[in-house]
Amino acid sequence: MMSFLEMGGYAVYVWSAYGVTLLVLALNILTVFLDDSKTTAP
Amino acid sequence: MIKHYDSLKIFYPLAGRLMPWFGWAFALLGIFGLYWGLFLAPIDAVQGEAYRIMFVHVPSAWMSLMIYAVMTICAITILLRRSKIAEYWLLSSSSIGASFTFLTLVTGSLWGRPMWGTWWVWDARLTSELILLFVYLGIIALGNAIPEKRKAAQAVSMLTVVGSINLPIIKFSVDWWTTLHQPASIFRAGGSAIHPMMLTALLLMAASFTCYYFWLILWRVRIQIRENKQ
Amino acid sequence: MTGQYVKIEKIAYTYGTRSLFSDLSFNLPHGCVLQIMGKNGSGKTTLLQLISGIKTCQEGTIFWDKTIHYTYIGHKNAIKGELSPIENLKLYNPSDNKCRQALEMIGLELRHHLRPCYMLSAGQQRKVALSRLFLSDAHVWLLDEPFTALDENTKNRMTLHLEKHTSNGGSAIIAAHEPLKIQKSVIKKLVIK
Amino acid sequence: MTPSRYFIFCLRLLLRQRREVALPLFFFLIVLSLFPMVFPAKDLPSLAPAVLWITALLSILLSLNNLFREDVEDGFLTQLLLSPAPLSSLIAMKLLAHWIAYVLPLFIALPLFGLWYRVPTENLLVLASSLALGTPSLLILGAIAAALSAGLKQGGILLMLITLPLATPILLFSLTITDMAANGLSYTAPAYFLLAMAIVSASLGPLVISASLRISIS
Repeated sequence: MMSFLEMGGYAVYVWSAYGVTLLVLALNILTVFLDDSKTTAP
Repeated sequence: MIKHYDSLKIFYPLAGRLMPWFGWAFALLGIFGLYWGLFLAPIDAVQGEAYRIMFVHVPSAWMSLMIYAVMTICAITILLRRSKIAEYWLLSSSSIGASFTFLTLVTGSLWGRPMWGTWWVWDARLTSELILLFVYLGIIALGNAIPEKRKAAQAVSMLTVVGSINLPIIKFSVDWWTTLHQPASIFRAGGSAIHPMMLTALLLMAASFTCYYFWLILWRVRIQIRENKQ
Repeated sequence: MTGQYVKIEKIAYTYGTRSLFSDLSFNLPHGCVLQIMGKNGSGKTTLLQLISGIKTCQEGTIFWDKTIHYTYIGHKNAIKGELSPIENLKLYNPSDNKCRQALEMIGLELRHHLRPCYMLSAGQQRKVALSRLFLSDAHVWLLDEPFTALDENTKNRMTLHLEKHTSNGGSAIIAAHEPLKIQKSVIKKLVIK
Repeated sequence: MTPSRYFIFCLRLLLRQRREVALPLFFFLIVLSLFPMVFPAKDLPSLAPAVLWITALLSILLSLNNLFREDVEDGFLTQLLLSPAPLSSLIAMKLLAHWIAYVLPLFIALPLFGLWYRVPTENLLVLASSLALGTPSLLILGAIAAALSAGLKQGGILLMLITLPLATPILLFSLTITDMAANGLSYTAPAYFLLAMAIVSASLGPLVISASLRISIS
């Protein structure tokens, strides 16, 4: 498991790349969700 | 020809039913894609594990162009025949497209750092992607600058169509310019004979991102329809 | 379409979420002045812009008699401050004396004819804009509150010219509050709520 | 209102506004003068083409800022839209007058630029020809953005933001010309590209601009 996490020494780059991707996708979902609740709230 | 209002009445529930399908498809395909890419795909001879960034970098690059293509289709329909759905679709797509372009640039530089030793190289692909990001920002800026929704959609459609004519020319001129000044880029991971495992991982991730886009865009368009009905 | 310059059928226009008018129909026969009345913001200017084609309405259709041409004069004068009245008018009619005649008929003193328009007062600039009506042979005039900022003398000149225009078959659509001082038979009124 | 009369009208107007018309030229000269101050003399000839083109790009886009803004504010654009003459030919005339008033002076400033940057005359001629080939499509591209951002607040910056990414090919093709010329290669290929772009934008540009004006006016 440990060797998987290390990613052959490139862990920082690989995991930050996947991390940023997840973050940006999640942010988009969040903004849409906020807009959605704003319109149905009143 | 369906009257404007009816097309909205049909679209709204249809989009509602399709949304969960796209949402789940995004999640499942994503999980499979990650599993394939991170576990099953073999280590690359040249780059070791670092090449696995490709499984988010390349699909994001495809998405940044695919979304622009979809926006161009919406833009043409808006200019030829005013359709409310296309207007909402176009205005809502630009931010998702910009996000994927931004992702391509960030993952590209994260991949470039171990390979080239620097975070950024004016390589043909990255440069064209950067220009595409600025085109997206221009589209978002124009859309926000016009208060009235319908007029904003028409102005953005015109800019999108003009942009779509220019994008191939931009790609060509950047490629020509960089070959004059830069060494060939290393993005041809594993050359043309890409390992089948890698290819399936790539396709799974691309399909997952596409479903993500359609899930989000249908959701956004429904919100716009509801907002304008009040 | 015989005898009609413009036919408007069931047009509707909403600005944002506010519907200005809907299901509005009327037509403009030859030799008639249609006065559009209504309080500020009721959509008089928008209606004029729809008829002239600057704006397109969401519903309904506007039929123009293709063989004629029309002149639109809006709130803004559409004249260039750096150029003189003559130079502004020469765009619409190349002959100098025709332009000079038009400026005289609207009552602009000779000394103003060659000086840049930014030196003129608002009323004088309005005269330069309206003098185009003495220059063009347009069948239909579309005028947006032409009489505000005009002195009595100029109003009379305009009314006289309007009467001459309608007597030989021309028409006009005028958005204006105050009653027009021409024979009642020619006028048709349209009030927008 | 016929295109030829409108062309004379625009030229006369630009002549009367010569103080404003000269501003982009001053901007062009000032920015050009900054680089020789800060760079060592030996680097200037190699920097010259890129600096010239980027500065010309910015001054032209600056000049386009009020291309339609003034006509929107004084109601003149409505008259253009409603005139019997085809709007695209009127727009073409206006762009031609704009090119003469704003872009031609940049060519007149070229000898001074050659002096500052120690550019030999034959390179200067190549630079001038790349400017002549590239500026029409740049002007038309910028005019499309000017039409779309005519009535808007922050229109000037918006115009820059929209046009610059789309103008990169013009910049790169022109600099390829000067690059190849400097290395003694034949630069016909990029020149043909610029020419093709100029022809396409000259024919399609006015149509797109008139459609954009109708959108921003409606």
